[in-house]
Amino acid sequence: MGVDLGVELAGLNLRTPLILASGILGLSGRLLVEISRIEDVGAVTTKSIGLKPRDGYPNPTIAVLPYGFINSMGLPNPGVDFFLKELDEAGSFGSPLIASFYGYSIEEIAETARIIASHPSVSALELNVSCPHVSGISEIGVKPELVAEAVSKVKKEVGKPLFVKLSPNTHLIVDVARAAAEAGADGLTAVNTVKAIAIDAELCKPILSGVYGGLSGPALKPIALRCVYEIYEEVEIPIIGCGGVSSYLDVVEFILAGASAVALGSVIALKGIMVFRELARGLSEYLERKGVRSVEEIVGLSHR
Amino acid sequence: MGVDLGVELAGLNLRTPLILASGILGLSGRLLVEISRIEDVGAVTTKSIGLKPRDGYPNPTIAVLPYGFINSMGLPNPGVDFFLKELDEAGSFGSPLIASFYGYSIEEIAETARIIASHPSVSALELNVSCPHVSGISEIGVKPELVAEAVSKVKKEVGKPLFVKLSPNTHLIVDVARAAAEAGADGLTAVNTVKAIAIDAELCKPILSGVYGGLSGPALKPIALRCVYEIYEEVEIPIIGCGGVSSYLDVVEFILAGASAVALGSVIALKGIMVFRELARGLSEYLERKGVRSVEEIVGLSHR
Amino acid sequence: MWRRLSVYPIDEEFLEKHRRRVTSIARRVDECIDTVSLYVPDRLSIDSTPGQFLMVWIPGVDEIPLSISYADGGMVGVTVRGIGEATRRLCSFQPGDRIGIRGPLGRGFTVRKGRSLIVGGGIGVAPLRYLVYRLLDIDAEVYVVFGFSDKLHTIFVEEMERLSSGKLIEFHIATEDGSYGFKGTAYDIASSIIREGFDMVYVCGPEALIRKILLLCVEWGIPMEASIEGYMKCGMGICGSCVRGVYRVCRDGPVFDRDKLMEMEEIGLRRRGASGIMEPLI
Amino acid sequence: MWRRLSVYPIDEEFLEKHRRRVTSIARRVDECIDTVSLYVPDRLSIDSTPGQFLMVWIPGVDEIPLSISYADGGMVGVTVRGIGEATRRLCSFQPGDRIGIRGPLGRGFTVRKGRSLIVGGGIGVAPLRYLVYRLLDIDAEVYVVFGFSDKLHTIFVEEMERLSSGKLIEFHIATEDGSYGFKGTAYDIASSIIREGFDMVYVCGPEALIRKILLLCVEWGIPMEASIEGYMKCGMGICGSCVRGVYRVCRDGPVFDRDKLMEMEEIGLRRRGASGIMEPLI
Ligand SMILES: Cc1cc2nc3c(=O)[nH]c(=O)nc-3n(C[C@H](O)[C@H](O)[C@H](O)COP(=O)(O)OP(=O)(O)OC[C@H]3O[C@@H](n4cnc5c(N)ncnc54)[C@H](O)[C@@H]3O)c2cc1C
Ligand SMILES: Cc1cc2nc3c(=O)[nH]c(=O)nc-3n(C[C@H](O)[C@H](O)[C@H](O)COP(=O)(O)OP(=O)(O)OC[C@H]3O[C@@H](n4cnc5c(N)ncnc54)[C@H](O)[C@@H]3O)c2cc1C
Ligand SMILES: Cc1cc2nc3c(=O)[nH]c(=O)nc-3n(C[C@H](O)[C@H](O)[C@H](O)COP(=O)(O)O)c2cc1C
Ligand SMILES: Cc1cc2nc3c(=O)[nH]c(=O)nc-3n(C[C@H](O)[C@H](O)[C@H](O)COP(=O)(O)O)c2cc1C
Ligand code: FES
Ligand code: FES
Repeated sequence: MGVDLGVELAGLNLRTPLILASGILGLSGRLLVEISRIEDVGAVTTKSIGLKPRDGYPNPTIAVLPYGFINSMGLPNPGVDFFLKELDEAGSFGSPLIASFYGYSIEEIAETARIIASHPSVSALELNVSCPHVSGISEIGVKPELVAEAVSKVKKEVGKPLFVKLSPNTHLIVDVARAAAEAGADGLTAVNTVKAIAIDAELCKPILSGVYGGLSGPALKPIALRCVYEIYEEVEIPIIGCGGVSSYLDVVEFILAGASAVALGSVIALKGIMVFRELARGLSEYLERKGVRSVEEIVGLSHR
Repeated sequence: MGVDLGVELAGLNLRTPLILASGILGLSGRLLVEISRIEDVGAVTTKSIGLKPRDGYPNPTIAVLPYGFINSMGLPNPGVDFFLKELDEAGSFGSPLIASFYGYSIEEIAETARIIASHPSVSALELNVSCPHVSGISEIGVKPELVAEAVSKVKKEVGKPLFVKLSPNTHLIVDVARAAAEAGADGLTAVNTVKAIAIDAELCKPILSGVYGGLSGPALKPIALRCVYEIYEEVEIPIIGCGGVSSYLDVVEFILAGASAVALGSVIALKGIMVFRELARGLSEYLERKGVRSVEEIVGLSHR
Repeated sequence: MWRRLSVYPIDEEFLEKHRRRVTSIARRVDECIDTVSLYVPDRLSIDSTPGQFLMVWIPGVDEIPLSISYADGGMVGVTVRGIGEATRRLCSFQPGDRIGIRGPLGRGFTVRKGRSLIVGGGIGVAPLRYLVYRLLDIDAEVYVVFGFSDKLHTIFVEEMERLSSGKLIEFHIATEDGSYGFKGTAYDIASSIIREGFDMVYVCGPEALIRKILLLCVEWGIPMEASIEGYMKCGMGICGSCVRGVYRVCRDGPVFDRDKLMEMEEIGLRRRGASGIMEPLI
Repeated sequence: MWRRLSVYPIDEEFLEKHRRRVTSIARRVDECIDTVSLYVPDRLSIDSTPGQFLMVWIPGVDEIPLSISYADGGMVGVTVRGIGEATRRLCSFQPGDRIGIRGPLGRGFTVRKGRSLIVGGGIGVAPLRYLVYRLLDIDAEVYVVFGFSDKLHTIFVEEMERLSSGKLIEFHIATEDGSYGFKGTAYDIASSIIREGFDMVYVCGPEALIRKILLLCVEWGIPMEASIEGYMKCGMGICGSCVRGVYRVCRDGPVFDRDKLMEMEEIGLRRRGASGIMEPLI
């Protein structure tokens, strides 16, 4: 019953094109394993991991709007060393594990990649150069030449597929995407959050302790969809669409725009982890209704 | 009853800090005059006018989302010559008229500015270098040096206050703002729409005939607010906040972020032109509640 | 609760009306050599008023305003004359072909009991056909005058004649070349019967016709409403493209009363085109 | 209609709970040398369950989770022990000072009739005080055991003694140094009376205490629930910061039953800090 949702993504075999986005429940190895085993989960992504631990910003780190969230977590993470130990004890994954990571310099990026990729549980890497609220990260992500350099350095040391997670905060997104692809990236994740703030009119103060945060959720969707569409026009490597997916129709739209898979974040706060099931079912029924036999058949279809 | 809402904005005296945004009902001289005479309207802005007439894109030119619009009008406008005739017959304005204009080159920008500014009804100019869906426009707006050149050329020829309307689609927004200010701009309008698309999952096609459009409305607000906040930190000239204002609280937030005035667009589709009254009343009551005697007292207050 | 939180004016009706509903044509009727009625299932149009319009999306081509010419039993109909790219493409559409619709939009006619005179010219009869049925629903006394260029371009005439022979309406028809009915224009007939006294005159058609009836109604002091056109883009009252006088045709109209039509000072004379430039209508 | 359109799961309750409500402190009560109860007016907390918490924003400082220790008549109360920057600042707050709150969040205790044993240690008594009242509302049989380090750090003891002398609850108190009540710990008392048979044991306090009671209840086969802590950031179940075992304390907890607490394998032993690194609890 329904269409098989399996996709091949930069060499990874996914049961469904639905991926857990980075930073969403991705700190605990055990929980990641648990989620990776849910039938409708195609892959899971870790929180972005750095060379050293980071506490992130003091609270408040998130603001809720009727049409999305603004988060300013500040990349809290236990650092590579602890995280690998966490993975050691986590058990075996039911679907591919994509390890998200970051670094403040090309060297640090390469070193972090090498360490994380060495873990057998890690199927692929995702380079986060697009976090809008930690300085030193997104500055790299808006410079095509720096991203290219980082990608080729990482690819020289690491055999596993590498995705680059792009920032929607720059007019150069397609240039960055192209530079990453030409430097050897295996795929792109589009997009991270849009830089935003929230102000409390009663206190006359910014709400988030980091002041700036990243907008996710439905408000981001039309922007993220544009980014995927734009990149698909110019770049050949596969794209993981991300931003505001809340229903199976959003999933369909991202795939039609050119995404080979789709990552879910904010929606999980509202619908819970079982949203994977709902979206998989909706997508499968959609494909059946359209008489399509695989997800791949409709990737980028809106460009034709 | 209530606090007087008058503000001084780059030499213009506004009864209220509430401005009709560019592209909103701003094609008809008679209608602009009518709106400018409404008690709570601080100023009105014209549709962006170019040297030559433009039909804009074929329909569909707008997509409605639950949290905003994506428009891809394609800058339809009758061109300067016709527009000045329109103003000749329009009657006299009840509040300042800001003429929005654009050009595909520095020369064209300067020439268009000179012609429009010559009309006695025009109180100030707003240079649109930020329309995300017409090629040749936003390309200028992401280059600080080009914007600086355009501004100084215009200021050399035109005595009236000049605002530059900024794009949120670039990581260089503060640089562009600074360049504009240093080149002599009298104020900044932040922001224009964010580049976005909408896809119809049934037809598997982009909805807008121009494919790309600009996201406005509530979804844009946290981004626009961030832009104003960011610019206010670095640049001294006054800012007109714009993007998703729907309630008096939004107005307050923009002012706290650093806006000296606020422009209204999409909300007019939902609340009608009488929204000016609602927001003015709300703002005035807020100031009274806070024991503040003028709008100016709270401009940028969230930075302290 | 949501409203309080969102501080955004969530007008559910607005949002639902403006979401494009992609739907398949259920029925097609050729009305005359260049005019076709198309029917699609639609729930929202059940509550429409005659004079309201739909924005009809012809994918890959254009999205154009078309008056509702029929709405009943969950079906909505439009009647389109092929005069340019979009309308001709639409006239070629067959059952099963897909269009997108937004609406019903704008303000329609005041449907009121009494002696009403309906005057239509050419494709302008589209909204008036729907109006006739709604007036009959409330037992109004309905006089219908339709005018066309010639017999080959007549629309809804059989239908009106059927209503007329059933004594439901009084129906007059004129063609300019006399090939059917009275030789002359709808104005000629209307101006001759208007002195019989009417509570309301409804008009749609070429603006020259609207203008003449308008001046006549002003002269005779008869309440009058007309559906007029403006160049529609957003269809929701923000872009300003459709403005005539100080009114937005898409939101404040397309139906306006006598006083507003007079106030516009431009009916029958000029109208903005796609760029906003005012173009002469004759 | 909105839901159908938006295709976004608008959970009004979720949204309203997570919007920060800035409000002024209405009442402050000093509970002991380092602990203060603060009361603010709040409509949403009327429907809270004991064990649920608020995220309390101390502007310019931090936002921290605090259990609801009181909710009645449109007022909600939290009881906070000053142990670090945020809690000390909060302890210095006076009526009129402003805080922001989100909540009530998480899953609270199962409020059920029967013989219940409530065991609290230190500041852990905060949610238990609210629980006592809710259990009394449904006429449960309530045994309360509180333990503190010494007399200077006792909280809600007078209040419990009043309930006890009114025969509403049976109350036991221990201090480690014997300066008030029984000399020993809450565990000592609880373990001695637990054999009397209870339908439910509720615990909150230091994790060492929770662990010991947990093992005891497993041994005796008694249903048990405890409110535990995790490092809270988002408070809405997406950031993963508060996860213990495979559960989110903010959303799946902070109250968990015996089986889940056992499954976590870490209660009383270790917990993640701000960075996500697992830190030993002793
Ligand atoms: C409220 C309203 C109701 C209408 N109802 C009907 C109807 O029931 N049946 C019918 O056949 N026609 C109706 N029209 C007219 C119809 O919209 C135009 O004939 C159609 O848009 C022409 O498109 P085209 O591509 O075929 O022609 P084009 O060659 O593009 O243009 C032909 C004429 O149509 C005008 N036009 C083009 N696009 C638009 C637009 N978006 N908005 C307004 N005018 C436009 C042009 O200015 C020109 O005058 C109505 C118009 C309005 C404003
Ligand atoms: C569900 C829950 C309910 C709680 N209820 C109460 C209560 O009713 N009364 C009370 O006094 N305390 C309560 N706490 C504990 C309280 O949140 C911490 O004491 C407080 O956060 C410490 O902040 P600080 O800045 O004063 O101390 P710090 O010096 O910053 O830290 C002291 C300790 O508190 C922990 N802590 C700091 N921030 C957080 C955070 N955001 N989330 C969780 N732990 C944190 C640290 O890890 C450390 O162990 C509760 C905690 C949780 C998780
Ligand atoms: C709380 C939170 C934490 C996040 N942390 C990360 C992160 O560590 N690394 C990263 O690349 N993206 C992170 N993101 C961004 C998401 O992965 C995703 O790109 C973004 O939220 C848009 O998707 P959504 O709208 O489905 O949430 C985070 C998002 C949220 C809401
Ligand atoms: C239909 C429409 C047309 C617009 N046309 C213009 C324009 O011509 N020039 C311009 O600078 N901005 C234009 N804008 C952008 C608005 O002026 C404003 O910057 C944007 O809509 C954000 O504000 P809002 O969220 O209040 O609508 C247009 C916006 C809309 C919705
Ligand atoms: S069509 Fe845009 S205002 Fe009427
Ligand atoms: S605090 Fe973020 S998941 Fe619990």
